[in-house]
Amino acid sequence: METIQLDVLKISGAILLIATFGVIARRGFMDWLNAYRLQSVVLAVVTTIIGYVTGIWEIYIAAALTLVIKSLVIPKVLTHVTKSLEIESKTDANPYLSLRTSIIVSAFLVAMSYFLSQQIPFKSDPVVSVFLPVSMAQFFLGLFALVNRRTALSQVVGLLVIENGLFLFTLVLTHGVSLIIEVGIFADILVGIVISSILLFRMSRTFDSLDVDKLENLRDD
Amino acid sequence: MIENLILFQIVVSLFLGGAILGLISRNSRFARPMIFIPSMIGSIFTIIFSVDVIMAKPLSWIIPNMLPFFNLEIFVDGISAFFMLMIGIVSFAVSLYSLGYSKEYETKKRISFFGFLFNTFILSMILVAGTNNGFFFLMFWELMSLTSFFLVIYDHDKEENVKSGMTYLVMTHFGTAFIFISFLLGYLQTGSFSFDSFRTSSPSFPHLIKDLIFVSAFVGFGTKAGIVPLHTWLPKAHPSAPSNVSALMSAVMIKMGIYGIIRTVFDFAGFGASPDYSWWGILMVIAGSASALIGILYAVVERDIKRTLAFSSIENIGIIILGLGLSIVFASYHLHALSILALVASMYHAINHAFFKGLLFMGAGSVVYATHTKDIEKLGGLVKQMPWTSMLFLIGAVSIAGLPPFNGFVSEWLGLQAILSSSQIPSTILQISIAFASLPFALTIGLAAATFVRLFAMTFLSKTRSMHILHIREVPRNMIAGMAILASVCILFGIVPFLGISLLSTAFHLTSQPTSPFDAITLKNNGTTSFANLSMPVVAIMLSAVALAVFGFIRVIGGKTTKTIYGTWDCGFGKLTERMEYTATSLSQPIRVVFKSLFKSHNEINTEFFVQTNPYLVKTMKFNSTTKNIFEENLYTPITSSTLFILDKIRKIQTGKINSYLLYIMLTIILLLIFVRLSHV
Amino acid sequence: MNSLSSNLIVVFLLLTPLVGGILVTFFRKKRIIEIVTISSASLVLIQVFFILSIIINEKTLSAFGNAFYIDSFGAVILLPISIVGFVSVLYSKNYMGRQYHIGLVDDRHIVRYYQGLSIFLLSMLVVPITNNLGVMWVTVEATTLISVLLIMLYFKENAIEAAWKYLIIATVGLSFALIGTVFFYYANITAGSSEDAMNWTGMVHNSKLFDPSLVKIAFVFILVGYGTKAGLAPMHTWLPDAHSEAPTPVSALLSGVLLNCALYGIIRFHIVSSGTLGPAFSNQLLIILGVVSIGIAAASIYFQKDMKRMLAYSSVEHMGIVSLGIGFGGLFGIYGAILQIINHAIAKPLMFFASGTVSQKYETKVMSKIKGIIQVMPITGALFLIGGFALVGMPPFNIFLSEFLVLSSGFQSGQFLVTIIVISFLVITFAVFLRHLIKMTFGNPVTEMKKDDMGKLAIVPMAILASLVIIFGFYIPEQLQTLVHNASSIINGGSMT
Amino acid sequence: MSNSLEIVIGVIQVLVLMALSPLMTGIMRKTKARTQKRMGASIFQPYYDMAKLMRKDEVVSDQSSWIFRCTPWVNFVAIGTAAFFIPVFLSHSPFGLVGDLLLIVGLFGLARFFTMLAGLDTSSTFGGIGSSREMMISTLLEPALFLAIFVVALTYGGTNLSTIIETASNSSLLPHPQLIFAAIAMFVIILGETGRLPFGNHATHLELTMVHEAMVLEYSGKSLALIEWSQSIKQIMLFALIANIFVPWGISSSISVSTLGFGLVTFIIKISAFAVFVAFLESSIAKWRLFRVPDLIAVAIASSLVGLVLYYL
Repeated sequence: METIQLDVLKISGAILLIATFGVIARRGFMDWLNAYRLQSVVLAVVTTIIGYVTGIWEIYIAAALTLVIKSLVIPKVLTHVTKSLEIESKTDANPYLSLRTSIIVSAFLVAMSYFLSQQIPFKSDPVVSVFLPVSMAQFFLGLFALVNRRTALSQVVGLLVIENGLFLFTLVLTHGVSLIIEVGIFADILVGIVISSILLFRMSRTFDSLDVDKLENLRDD
Repeated sequence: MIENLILFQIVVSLFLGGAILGLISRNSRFARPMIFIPSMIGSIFTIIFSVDVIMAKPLSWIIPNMLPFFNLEIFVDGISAFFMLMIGIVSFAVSLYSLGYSKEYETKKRISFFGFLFNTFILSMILVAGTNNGFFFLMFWELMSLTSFFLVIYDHDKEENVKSGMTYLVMTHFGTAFIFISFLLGYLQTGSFSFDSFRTSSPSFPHLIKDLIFVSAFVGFGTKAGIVPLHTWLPKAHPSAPSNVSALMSAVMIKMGIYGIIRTVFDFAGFGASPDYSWWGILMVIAGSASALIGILYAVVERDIKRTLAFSSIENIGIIILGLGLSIVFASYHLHALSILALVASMYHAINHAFFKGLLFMGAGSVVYATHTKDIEKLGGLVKQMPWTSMLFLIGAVSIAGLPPFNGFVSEWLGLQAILSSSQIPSTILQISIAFASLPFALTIGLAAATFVRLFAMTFLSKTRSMHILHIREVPRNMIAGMAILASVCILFGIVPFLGISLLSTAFHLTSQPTSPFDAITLKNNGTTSFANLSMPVVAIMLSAVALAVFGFIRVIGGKTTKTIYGTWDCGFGKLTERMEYTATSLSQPIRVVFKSLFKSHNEINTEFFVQTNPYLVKTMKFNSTTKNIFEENLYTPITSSTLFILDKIRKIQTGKINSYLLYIMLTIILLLIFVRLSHV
Repeated sequence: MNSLSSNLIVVFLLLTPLVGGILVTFFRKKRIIEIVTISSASLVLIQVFFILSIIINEKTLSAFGNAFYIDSFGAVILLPISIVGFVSVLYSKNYMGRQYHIGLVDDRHIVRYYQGLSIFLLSMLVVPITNNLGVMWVTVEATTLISVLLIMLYFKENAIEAAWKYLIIATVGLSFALIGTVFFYYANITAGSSEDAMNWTGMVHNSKLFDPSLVKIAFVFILVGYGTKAGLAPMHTWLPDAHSEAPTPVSALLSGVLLNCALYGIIRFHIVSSGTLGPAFSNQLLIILGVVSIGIAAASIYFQKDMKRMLAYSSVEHMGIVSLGIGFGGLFGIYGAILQIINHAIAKPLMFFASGTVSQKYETKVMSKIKGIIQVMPITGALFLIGGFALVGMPPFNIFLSEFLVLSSGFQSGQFLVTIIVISFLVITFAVFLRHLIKMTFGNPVTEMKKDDMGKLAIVPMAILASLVIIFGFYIPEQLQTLVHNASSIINGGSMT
Repeated sequence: MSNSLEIVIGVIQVLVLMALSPLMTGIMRKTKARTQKRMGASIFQPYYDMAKLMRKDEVVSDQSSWIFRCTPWVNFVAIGTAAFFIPVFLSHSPFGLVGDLLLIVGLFGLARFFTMLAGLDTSSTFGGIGSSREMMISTLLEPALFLAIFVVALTYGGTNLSTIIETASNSSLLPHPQLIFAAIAMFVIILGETGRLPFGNHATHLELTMVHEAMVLEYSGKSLALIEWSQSIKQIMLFALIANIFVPWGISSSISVSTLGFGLVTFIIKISAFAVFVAFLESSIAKWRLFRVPDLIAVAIASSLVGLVLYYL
């Protein structure tokens, strides 16, 4: 393929990565959600690009789904949930690592995911070679967010970021051939979000806080 | 061949039947006969079966396809049959005894389950002796432990019983792990768990493997046998169990450990007659003499009648192991005759111990049955109320003290001769060290006598030390009958050693066979002169002859005189009360002082004065003397506490923080990825 | 077996619990609901036995083209699902009934509970019979979600906490599994496979052509992913919480069956990766995780205060043993591992049921407050002991055989040090586990209680399981032997010595 | 033919021992009296005492049981039977085929066992003291005795006494240095077994010094006579043992009147000399504290161990 496409791919990949970093860097739930929404939009765009590049029509569907579900439905649901539980601790109490450190760590993670994807034979498929590391990075960053953050809400968002990474990953490697599975994953995630929002609701009822530090009754020491 | 297969099946089915009958008896009035009659008949058939095997042919029987990979192989040769005979005789006596003894469980409504366990326990021991496959051996072995565990904690309303049962279970499982390892090593060499393959190919094992197999088996079976320092479960479990059970356990079950050791050494570990293997024997000699001495030293200061017996079991096991070790040493130096002598000594002591220890535990059981106390400080004077029990107990005590003309003497005589013969080992260092090993052995014999004088005297003689046992009665007839059987066997094996020795030499296929009951056990020097002789029948005759003679003589000289019954000489002080008698503790006090380093005995005296300033008018004086078990303190406690410390550190990872949990996952994946990158598999 | 009938078999198998779940939603009467669910569960049991008989005769059964594919290994997993499913439903009647009577749950909960149970059963049934690994992943994820719902059935604080941890950790873990799956798929594609690239059969078929380095990475992801769900340490952290806080029948299902499903996933991929790299690679990883699991379980059991938590840790231990057995490999190892899966699936629910009854009787799960079970509830106490001794691998109960096989294979494969370590761990586990057990079973109850075994329906399921535990101790039917043997030959890559 | 003759002689030997035993006691008492500047009773006094006791009525403690009553008989029977195995003036005896040194030890043990029981049976505190002390001393003596026997048996090729004595009488004392140590050990043991000073003191009845006397304190009449007699038989047996093993001169190895007569005479001389020696020793030392006794026994053990090592090296 000609170089413009490749550059476009690269650039979009970079933007996506930046968006992800944005999610990591932001504080406070609402900022998070916006960052996530932004990321999802970028993701949708990327998906369409990939669809264009590979010329497989299912991918457009996937892109559409992404746009609808992730950048509209899920944020709606979450905002609704947070609205309904009138508690002030929507801004994240300070995470375990300071912003500086967490940025450094996430840089390491990105490096790792690039290193990891080095070991995989691509058969010179530009889509894979560009987006595999990006998706892995997204994945690990989401995981890191989960490890690092203290409130349940932010963990949900971390989960969502992970899911984005997964989505991209599957898309890139499978070229959307197995749409059933894509759909299945979507469905799972949706249900997961619903359940977690129910849980959030209950949690705020019983513990009147969404601090996961409150969830330490079950331990062994 | 066929007929002894049928016999074996009869045995198994009888005990199974007893177990099931026990369960369905539902504590009814007929529960006891329903339980113990089958076990008695089963025991009789066991005796018949084992004798048949010893005299005629070994039995081998295979049931395939019950489980994948493993067939249930039964193989009963002379050695197994010898131990089965032991089981049969003892369990017959004990079952008879239990008919009366277990009445109290009937009242407690627990008899039916007891019967189930009792029968299963005996059956499992028989099967352990008869199994020929590693897997099933372990299965029956553990079944034996499990049933005996439940029997030990049978009075589970008492907290300490459950505790000691727990100790027993854990220790024996620890032992089983070692046995398992030794089987695994054999499996590694042969690719099969069948004992036949072990037998056939064990001589070609590499030497290191042989040593490993031996050591792990020795530790494993030694735990069951109660070799110091793996003995700690024994003095806990035996007192907790009902006395008929402790009789079975102490008389027979711990012998299964001996059986395992014999099997391993002579069958699986590929023992070869070369000095390379002599260290096995040395190890056993050391372990044996240590067990003997330490066991009896704890026995002599013990207050609990059953725990005393338990400690003395440790002692006797030590003696048995010592004999085995000697026989191995001799064999490794090609001294065939001597190794036979040592083996006979050890096995003879094994079967003797089965008899008199069973007898003694049943006697102790009768005492507990009558008085409901195990503390000899509270007993005494029972000889008047329980003449039969005391008589039989005395026979047991004299036999276990190794005094002629009872069976204990014969086996210890043989043992001592075996030690003396160590002078023929062509290695000075071994000669001297074994000679030194005789020192603890002799000391043990002395202490054993002391222990049982003390036990018998404190339990049965002089004034009773507590009022509540004044009005007790002799135990029921069938209990006495049960004890009488074993007592008579003790005397028989003492006066006619020919029985035991010829039995042994047929069972173990030993070359030298005694021919007639009356010719003496003779050990010859390499020259013609006789090294030592013993002919117990003649000794018995001489004893009775002398008795008659002296009786007649005294009568002739002294003529008729009268006996006056009068109070004991009290220095004109007044009535002697039971509080002035010598107590068990004070009786053994000199020994406690001599060996104080072992007991860590700690005395405290607190005195009250009438006038605090005046130290001459003493109102009350309390003396309290305690001895500790140094093994628990210096060996077991540190091990357990350090283990728990480590465990405590490990389990701290369950912090309750979800973040840390997620972090674990993240780290795991990263580490594994690095690991994969680095390792080139 | 022609395709139509096999399709029908699968359809019926999957429809039965689904219909049951739907019916439950319609008539909302407790009585009827219970009957419906029990009957559907028993139907499932019967069908599974039917399928097993087919598998024993003709090895495999595939339906809807190749979408569903049952071989001996799948069947071996199917068996415990159906059995445990049945007994759990049976037990639920009594258990939930009592919760209902003391007012812990109301009708809405009952309905939700039984719906959840049926769907849970359904989703677990799909796992071993589907051929498409993607679908397998989806269903495993689905089990997570449903079981979360079941755990947070009644909103106690601890239940919510457990559910949350379970949800987050399991989802994250499974996302790893998805990555692994996709990697394998990609490997299959790059190996030039055609349309059924996601199918296990396809993967195994051309696993020889896969790219080794890719497969290595992929398997690590699979191991961590499904390992999280299977409760292999150190990803097991959610397990004690979830299993201890769920309603007892659900705990039984989670611990006895769900873990197996996750392990099933790992083993499937293990087969593929052995096809590519030879067994050595995945074996060492499995051994590592196995040993760590056993060790951590041994350490944690001693300090437990909560009965069900202790049982959960013992599940971690047994999963460790299974993965150890697979890792050791060889006939004994794999056979032992599969047998261990079945045996554990029988013994653990027994233990959970017993503990459930006990905790209902004593109104606590705190072990220090429970004493003298054998006096208060003789039958339950006896069953409790049987289960406990089975779990610590005491003969003549079933788990002894499987552990024996696994450890033997350890020596066979030359892993002496590992085996010795594991044996010592097992001894420790034995001691600490039984310590709790004996303390609870014997002694005298703290407060005076009337002697009562909590009703027949509490006893029957336990009795069924206990009899299985004892029988499998010294007799395994021929058919099951052949089945397990075939399954282990599948795992060993077709070749079985 | 000769065999039955031998049996007859064996029986005669036993009778000789039994007859001579009180004499030894008498000789020792006399010697002690003389060393203490007393006249002392005649050396035949023990015979008179015994005859008197036999005719006396008994007083039996009301606490005691059949154990107490049968103990004197058991004592005598055990020790009397043991006497059959001791060569007195004929080196080999047919009874050598029946039992050996270890059997003798065993029979002594039997006697002691019952004596201790009897001491405790009367519920008298003296009995308790006696039994408890006897318990300790005998226990500690056991290994010493066995080691001494060990050395002798190895040197002379057997525990069979006939073998021992024959070999001994054919060899001189000189080539066996280990025997000297064995002899020392044996001597200490004999002091202990017979309850002589410094272990115990026959002369007094103070609870500080009594060991054996304390156990038999309750006995009177026939029983006392039996006990005293069997004690003295035991004593003379031990003397005979040490004399014939370590100083085997003059013991006859063939059955002819002259040699046998010579043997008998030398035997009497030997043991009387030994008795006098022991008596002298006894009157020259004091009773030791009970807990110093183990030191003495340790000396015995040590010396026989040295003997053992000497034998092997």
